[in-house]
Amino acid sequence: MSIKSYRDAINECLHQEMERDVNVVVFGEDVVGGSGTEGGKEAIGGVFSLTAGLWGKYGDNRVFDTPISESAIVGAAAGAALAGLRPVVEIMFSDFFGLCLDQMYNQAAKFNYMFGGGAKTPMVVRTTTGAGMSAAAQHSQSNYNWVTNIPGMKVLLPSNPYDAKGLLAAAIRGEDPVVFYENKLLYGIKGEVPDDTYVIPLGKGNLTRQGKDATIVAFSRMVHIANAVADRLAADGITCDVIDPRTTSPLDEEMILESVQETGRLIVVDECNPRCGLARDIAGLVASQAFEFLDAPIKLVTPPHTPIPFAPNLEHAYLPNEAKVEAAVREALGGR
Amino acid sequence: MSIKSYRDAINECLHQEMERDVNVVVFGEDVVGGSGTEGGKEAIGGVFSLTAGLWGKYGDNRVFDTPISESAIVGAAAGAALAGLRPVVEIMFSDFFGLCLDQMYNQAAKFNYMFGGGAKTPMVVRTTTGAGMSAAAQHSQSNYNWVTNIPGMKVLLPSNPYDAKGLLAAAIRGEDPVVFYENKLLYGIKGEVPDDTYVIPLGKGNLTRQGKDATIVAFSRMVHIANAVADRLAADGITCDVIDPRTTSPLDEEMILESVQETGRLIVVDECNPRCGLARDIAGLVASQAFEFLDAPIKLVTPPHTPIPFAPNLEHAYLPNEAKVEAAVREALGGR
Amino acid sequence: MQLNRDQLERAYRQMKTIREFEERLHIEIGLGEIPGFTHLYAGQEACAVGVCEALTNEDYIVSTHRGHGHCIAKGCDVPGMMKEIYGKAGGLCDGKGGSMHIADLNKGMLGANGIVGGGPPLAVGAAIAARNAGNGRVAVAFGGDGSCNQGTVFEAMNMAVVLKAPVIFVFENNGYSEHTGVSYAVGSGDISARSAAFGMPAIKADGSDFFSVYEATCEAVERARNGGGPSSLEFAICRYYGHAEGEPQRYRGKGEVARLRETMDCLTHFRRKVGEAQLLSPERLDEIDVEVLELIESSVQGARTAPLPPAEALFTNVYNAY
Amino acid sequence: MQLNRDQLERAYRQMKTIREFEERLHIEIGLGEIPGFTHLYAGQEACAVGVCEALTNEDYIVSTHRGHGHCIAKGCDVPGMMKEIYGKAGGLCDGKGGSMHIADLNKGMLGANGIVGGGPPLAVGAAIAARNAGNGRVAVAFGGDGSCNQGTVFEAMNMAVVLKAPVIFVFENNGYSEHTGVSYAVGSGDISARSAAFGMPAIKADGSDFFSVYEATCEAVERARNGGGPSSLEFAICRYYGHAEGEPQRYRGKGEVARLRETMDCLTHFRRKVGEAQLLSPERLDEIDVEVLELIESSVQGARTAPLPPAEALFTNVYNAY
Ligand SMILES: Cc1ncc(C[n+]2csc(CCOP(=O)(O)OP(=O)(O)O)c2C)c(N)n1
Ligand SMILES: Cc1ncc(C[n+]2csc(CCOP(=O)(O)OP(=O)(O)O)c2C)c(N)n1
Ligand SMILES: [Mg+2]
Ligand SMILES: [Mg+2]
Repeated sequence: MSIKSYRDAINECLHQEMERDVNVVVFGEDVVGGSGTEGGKEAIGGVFSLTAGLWGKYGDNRVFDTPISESAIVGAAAGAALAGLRPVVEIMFSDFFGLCLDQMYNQAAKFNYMFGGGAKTPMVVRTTTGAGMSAAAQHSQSNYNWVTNIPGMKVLLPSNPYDAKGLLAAAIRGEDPVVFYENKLLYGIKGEVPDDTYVIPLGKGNLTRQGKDATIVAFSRMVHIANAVADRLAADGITCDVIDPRTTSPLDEEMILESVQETGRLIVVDECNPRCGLARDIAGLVASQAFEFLDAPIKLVTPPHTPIPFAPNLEHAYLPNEAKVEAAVREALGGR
Repeated sequence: MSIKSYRDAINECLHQEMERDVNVVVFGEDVVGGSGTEGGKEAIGGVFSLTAGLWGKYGDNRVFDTPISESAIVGAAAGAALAGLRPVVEIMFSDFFGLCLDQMYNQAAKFNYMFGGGAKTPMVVRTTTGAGMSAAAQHSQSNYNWVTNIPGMKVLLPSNPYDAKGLLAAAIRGEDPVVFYENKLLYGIKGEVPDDTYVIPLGKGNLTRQGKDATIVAFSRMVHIANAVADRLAADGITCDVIDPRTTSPLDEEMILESVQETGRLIVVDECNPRCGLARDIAGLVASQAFEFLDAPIKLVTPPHTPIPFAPNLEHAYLPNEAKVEAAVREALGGR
Repeated sequence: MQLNRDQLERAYRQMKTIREFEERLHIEIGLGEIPGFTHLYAGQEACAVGVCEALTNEDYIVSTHRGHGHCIAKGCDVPGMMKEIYGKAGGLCDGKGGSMHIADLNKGMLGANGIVGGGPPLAVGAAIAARNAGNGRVAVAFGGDGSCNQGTVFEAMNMAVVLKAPVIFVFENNGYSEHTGVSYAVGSGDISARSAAFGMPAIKADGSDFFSVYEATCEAVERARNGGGPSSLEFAICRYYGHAEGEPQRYRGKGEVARLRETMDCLTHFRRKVGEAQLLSPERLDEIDVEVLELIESSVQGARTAPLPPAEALFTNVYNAY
Repeated sequence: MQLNRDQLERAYRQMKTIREFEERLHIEIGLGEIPGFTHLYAGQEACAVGVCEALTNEDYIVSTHRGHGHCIAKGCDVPGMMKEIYGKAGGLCDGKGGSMHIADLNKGMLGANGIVGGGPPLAVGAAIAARNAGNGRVAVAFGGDGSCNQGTVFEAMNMAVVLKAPVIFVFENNGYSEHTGVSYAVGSGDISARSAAFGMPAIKADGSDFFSVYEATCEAVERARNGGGPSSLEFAICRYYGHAEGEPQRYRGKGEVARLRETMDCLTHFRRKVGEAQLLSPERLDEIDVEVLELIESSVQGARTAPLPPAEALFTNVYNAY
């Protein structure tokens, strides 16, 4: 056990899984970096450095750069998975999914069903998500709701280094296609991470705070906001369950429903745009399956129905933050 | 006023709008049909015959076939719209959006925002939606939830010939990008449609049945199921509001919330897969904004979280139907 | 690349099986027996069979919406295919895929595909797996003339070149993508030249001649197996039926199909060639014809009488593990 | 195609403005003044300016993530650009777009684009609008060597040929897509040959020479205006800074950038050429240099002191009408 960053936890996981299983391969744009240059390969080691060192250890066949061809990257992953590999590919920003979603939506996610079983498609699409870096409208989006909607896809949203390593390992060792959303703003955060490999089962949420007055469900970076608010409210004598579902598909419905049964109040904090996003998804789940336990309107904290503005002050206003979440919790508690 | 099919209402609208405004152009795969063949152009007139007769009247520059290049089709529409045209393009099946969503998501929908205003992108992507034809997993899907999620896109789901014509006209005359989802199973249904042009404002729902015991919100073909159930229940003395929102973005939230305030019960019927689909979206809306009026758990009738099977008996089991909706309404009413 | 008697018989049997399978489906669809959209392969048999005869059972193919021929040529079970297309239990995909998604992973048949251009990226991936395993397998991506305008196909070709992946891109140029002519939709009109511009050898051949197809494919397969990377093959062929069943084909020339059947038929060509070269006797071929017809008949009967998929099949196979 | 004195001065002024704009941004970014991701165009000026000098104000361009140069060359307001990149009120996009989405529709500049390959389909559409209006306008799609592997770009090229749309595809080949070399990522290595295979004329020229760029573009523009359809232009050029600011460029050769600045600089070339031909005096060019530096300085001061966008700007411009 030692303190590692979210970035390093992911990188370590990739190293260990490649070491463990020769069928694990990594490819994508600039995951090696320097291919075809004078500086030479691994001159850079991945745009966000998540894949650093892999090529040096595992070589050309198992770690390689691709042209800028998102459809072919995801499609090649799906085909390679059908043929026995366990590809872990990188789509630099999930904002680019509009170019390559078909290979997840109509291909990888459906093989097993369309073919009547027997099709294993163990592939992981690693990608980045989230606003807060002034990366503007096309490099900041949260679209895990789309992929969550697709039967057959598993969707992972690690919020901390420990989860990042354990969820990624589970994804790589599973038999289903997975999208693994890395929050760009979390790359630098640190936490305890075992040096050995371990697996976090998919579909098991994490109760990061325990309380009795309200349930806060939060995803990815929003978990940190929710935790901070819960801690602050605790000082005021208001205690909350904070649930980090960790995976949106499969979803730990049980943990959410059980918590709401205890607290009677639900606040969902999510970075997707509001319509058909995760906040309303969770609200719909609870309003249909635990309605009788609810004591107050469900509160949803999301960005507004707008693209993501560039100017930092506007982006700040766009994003959920502690003040907004705290206000929502207090409102759910009738203004306490 | 005369009786027209949904198909003919759309075709008539296209003819009238092209007549009205020289900037309206129509293109897509096989929208003329027969380009580059011995049989000659318009030998066919659109795969589902929606564009029949347009080329003959408006000629090569305004009505043309394209190669199989969904990204370029939608992108060309967006670029043409920025440059003054009003393109109405066809993507044969919305199942293909995974190939071309980028041009809606990152381009057309965001121009006006990213450019700080002044960008008009009047374009309509006509496409088909819906299961029930044994068209299997890749030609039957409902993904309007994805597009509803995108700020800047308007999303239209006509459920009858009258709405089809009026909504399409509104889309063509507006200044924003629109996706117009035609339900394949509705092409043949008939209804009263004025011969003259008219516009249905976007964001205004249609109360297709009036009642006091429950509110049923249903989309596209599901509206017919909801109406049939409402009629049947009325014979038993149970009356329902049935709301056809007609457009999912903008959404007539007011109509839904007001109805629930009266009835206290909500059933949503939708053909999207359940996670992050429209059913949970509407449920989330109501559970957060009209919670205090709800007298019972919200009931959601959707397909299961599976791809769409080919075999007709399985596809039938997959789809919402009258029996499932009736059961949901009765459950919402506590078993009445 | 010399074909022995067994191979020739197999090739003929497969071509004939495809033909009769499709001719029979044409009738069954007319009778309303088959649900959904069906795209018939009749007329193009020499292409599927010529290509697959150059492959082993272990090699991979990815197919298109027009996939029955590729399936049969790759050795898929014919009665199982028929059940699948009827949407019945015991079908190749338990009735859950249907004509557009028919597949048999055990035969290296990675699926028909309802998405034009969906397959080629998959083939690149399968080829990478083969390259890494060093098992000498190759992956064939079938596609039509229309598919060659889809961005995914270009991406796949470029990526295959970059990665020196053992992929063979086969373009079956039947002159039409749905109701649009190839001369309209393909800028430059030359599919092979487009492939070549990505940096791979590109060959054109007569797709109605089994032997030309086979030879061109052997060359590409050998190159791929030897680490020489991808190739592109373009075969000129003819489609006998409409794009999908039920489509009136008004875009075709007067008498075009009759003329093609008369002059370009791959089965007729094959019979003439093996007859002239005295490789197979007409009597033997006639025997095969009879056997094929029996197989088709029994497959149809089997499909008709097969039970529907069980209700719980709706919920299975979504994930391998949840 | 003879350039008069005014044109030459404008060309030099624009190239110099781009250069100084980017050199200054490099410094400002280092100081932490600029939010977000910024891709500098320094080194490639002759390409943007050579192309845009062949266009009118009414013609369209679509740009890339590396869009400042294209903006300036198309005549966008420099202080407004600077404010935009600083994320300030009064920016070209009111601070809502930033470097990657900078645009000015009134100048026919349809936007920088954060999506590699996002622009070319838009250019095809703008060209169709021009074709239909019969206004003789053309649309230029700028792209890099890396973008030429994106499926959307191939689709756009094919569609432009099919529709005979007046589009010019400009590939600025600076040898790198992010940290990957062109020789690795582009199968065949020959971007122009790939364009040509779609059935359009494709020309290569030295992108560091304003005059070569201008001439090649004039030819393509003339063809497009006269109904001759699309063309492809590939310009070899050099990027002086990292892919995005803050990136250490370890993939570049030792001393590569210094050598390029020394030997391939477009401003130096231009000065030498117009000097040798006695078209513009060094003194006049020096005057322009001073004016440009003043403009950049005042633009930076203007951007620094400009107010933030008002809070309500978050909610505006999502739709034209709801
Ligand atoms: C992405 C996508 N676009 C459009 C279609 C509709 N479609 C199915 S087949 C086809 C034509 C394909 O033509 P070609 O590649 O020549 O194959 P052929 O039908 O001639 O075998 C089209 C447009 C589709 N299935 N997928
Ligand atoms: C669809 C997409 N994929 C990847 C990226 C990340 N990215 C931004 S620029 C770039 C390289 C582009 O190279 P090139 O086209 O040569 O342009 P240059 O940067 O050299 O100007 C990449 C991979 C992106 N923005 N969009
Ligand atoms: Mg074809
Ligand atoms: Mg480059």
